Amino acid sequence: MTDLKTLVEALIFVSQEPVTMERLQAVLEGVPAADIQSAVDGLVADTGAAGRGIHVIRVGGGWLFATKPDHDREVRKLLQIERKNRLSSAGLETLAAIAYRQPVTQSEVSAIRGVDSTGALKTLLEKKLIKIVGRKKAPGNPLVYRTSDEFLLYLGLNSLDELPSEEEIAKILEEEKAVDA
Amino acid sequence: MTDLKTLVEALIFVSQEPVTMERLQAVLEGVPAADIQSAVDGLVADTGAAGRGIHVIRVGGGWLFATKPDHDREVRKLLQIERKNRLSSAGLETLAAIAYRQPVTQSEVSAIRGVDSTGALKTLLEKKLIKIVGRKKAPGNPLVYRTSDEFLLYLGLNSLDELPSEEEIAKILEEEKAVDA
Amino acid sequence: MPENAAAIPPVEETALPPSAETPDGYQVRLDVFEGPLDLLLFLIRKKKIDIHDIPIAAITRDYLGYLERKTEINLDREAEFLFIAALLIYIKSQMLLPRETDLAEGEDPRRVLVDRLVEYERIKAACSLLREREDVQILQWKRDFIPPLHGESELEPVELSLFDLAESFFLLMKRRAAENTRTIRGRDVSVEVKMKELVGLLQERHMIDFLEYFEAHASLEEALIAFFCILELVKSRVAVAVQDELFRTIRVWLRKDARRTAAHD
Repeated sequence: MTDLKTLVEALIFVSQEPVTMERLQAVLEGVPAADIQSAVDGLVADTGAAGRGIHVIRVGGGWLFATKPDHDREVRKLLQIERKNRLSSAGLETLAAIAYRQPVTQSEVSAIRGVDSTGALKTLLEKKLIKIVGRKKAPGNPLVYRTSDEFLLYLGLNSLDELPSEEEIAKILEEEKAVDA
Repeated sequence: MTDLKTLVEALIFVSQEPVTMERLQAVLEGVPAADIQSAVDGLVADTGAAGRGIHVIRVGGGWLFATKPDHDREVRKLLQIERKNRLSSAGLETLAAIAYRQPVTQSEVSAIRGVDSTGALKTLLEKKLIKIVGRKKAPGNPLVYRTSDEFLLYLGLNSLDELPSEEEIAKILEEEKAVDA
Repeated sequence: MPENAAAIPPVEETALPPSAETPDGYQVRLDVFEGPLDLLLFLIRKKKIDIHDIPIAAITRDYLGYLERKTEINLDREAEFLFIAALLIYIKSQMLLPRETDLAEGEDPRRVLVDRLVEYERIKAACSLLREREDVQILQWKRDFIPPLHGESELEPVELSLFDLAESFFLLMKRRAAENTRTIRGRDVSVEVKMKELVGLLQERHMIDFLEYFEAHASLEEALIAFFCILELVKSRVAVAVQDELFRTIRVWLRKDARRTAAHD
């Protein structure tokens, strides 16, 4: 079992994208899924412990190594990144509109926001958080956008189903109104 | 001491180049070199143990994470699977030139890219992203290339007409309004 | 909107959120809001109004109050704020129309706006949740390179996407033929000239498709001036603008009584 765990560790470590169960099974031909799963679980528990600086996280429908949040400052210093590159609020708003309404066109996103969103779309495309997936059969055949796999990774989601739900959103709105009152 | 070790682990993990003692000292201002050294030594010992799938190795005057040799076969298999879905940037550029300028010959593609593209063409043919459609009536009768049906399938397009136009891409990329950025 | 400004009743100073207090005045203050819908939501919340029962007249007054308190016009941003202003005014006019019976739920002229606001409000709320997720994730660094293997390592992976492909080609072209880059230079168009042209067009065609008209312009600047003129005409009750369906185009025509007057201008 230990061997399988170290093997899975090496595989998750070497991959640039989240390693899915399917991929692990494809590589580890003949190993029962349950054994792979418990190896992964063991690894997640091991690396989550206090003595480790990097941990295996579940994201984008698979597993990936990442540094722990406490080391952010030093990591940025090493990589010479001045500050956390959060999305601008325009960028985040545009991304949310796309995430919830995809597939969408530029003008649909702009209509939802009430603001021309061409610039924000460009930024999101460059950050690879969204992608062009084709064209809409409508006058002018506008390009159609969707969120990308990087989007899931960026927000630590496993799938689009994990986007904040109607209930969570309703709760936030209630809270905001309570504060205003 | 544990904290310093996890910190060093995170730093070595995120770096693409070997992390030297000088880099570590620069990042960990004020921490005595001896303490850093013993944290690194501890990390090398920890990760070198049998239960771990990746280890910190000394290379190029610094430290780096690497997979262990025992897992080589599986690691390569995984990367092979990942690589199937990916294309080198030379391949991408060549494919783009063919997509937008087809039908084209090898020398036309090379002229557009300013680089000999014979190798890239071969790869694209192997991946079935392009196909040979005949010969050009020109000196030497060079082969003429086009993108394949698989190419469209791969990008989720119905026809070549659906490729973003040069104007559209120019507009997205050159959008100068910083309002939404 | 020069001469009509006086027609709008003065509004009480509505306090902006603290972050909005900047010495740069109106221009920057409007930037506090992501857009016109954001500003509207702010006004609605401030007045503790039920979003499903907006007193259009009062909100329109407050909203226009913000737009009036400007020191300079940045047409680029202004257009979006004015667009919603036009919508508010249109809704207000619809609500003032005498009717024989009360409107059914679905016929409420405010419906179009309410639907947009509700959707926008939801997106905004989702944003605050997504921001929390971003804040957690952004602290956890992932690698974007493949670590060294034993032996060869000639991997240089790039994921293929339509955008990558198109961008790649575009950059290639740009590199090859920088001198061919077209620059679109708009003519200098004044508001008056555009206004005349627009009125002439409305008289000739009776009705224009706004989006079509907007997109037919060579430069963004000229298009925005045209847009501004249409809002002006709507505001001064010379023209009527109607959007049949959300996100659809807007049809514009001259009011019957204005048609004759405009012709004599």
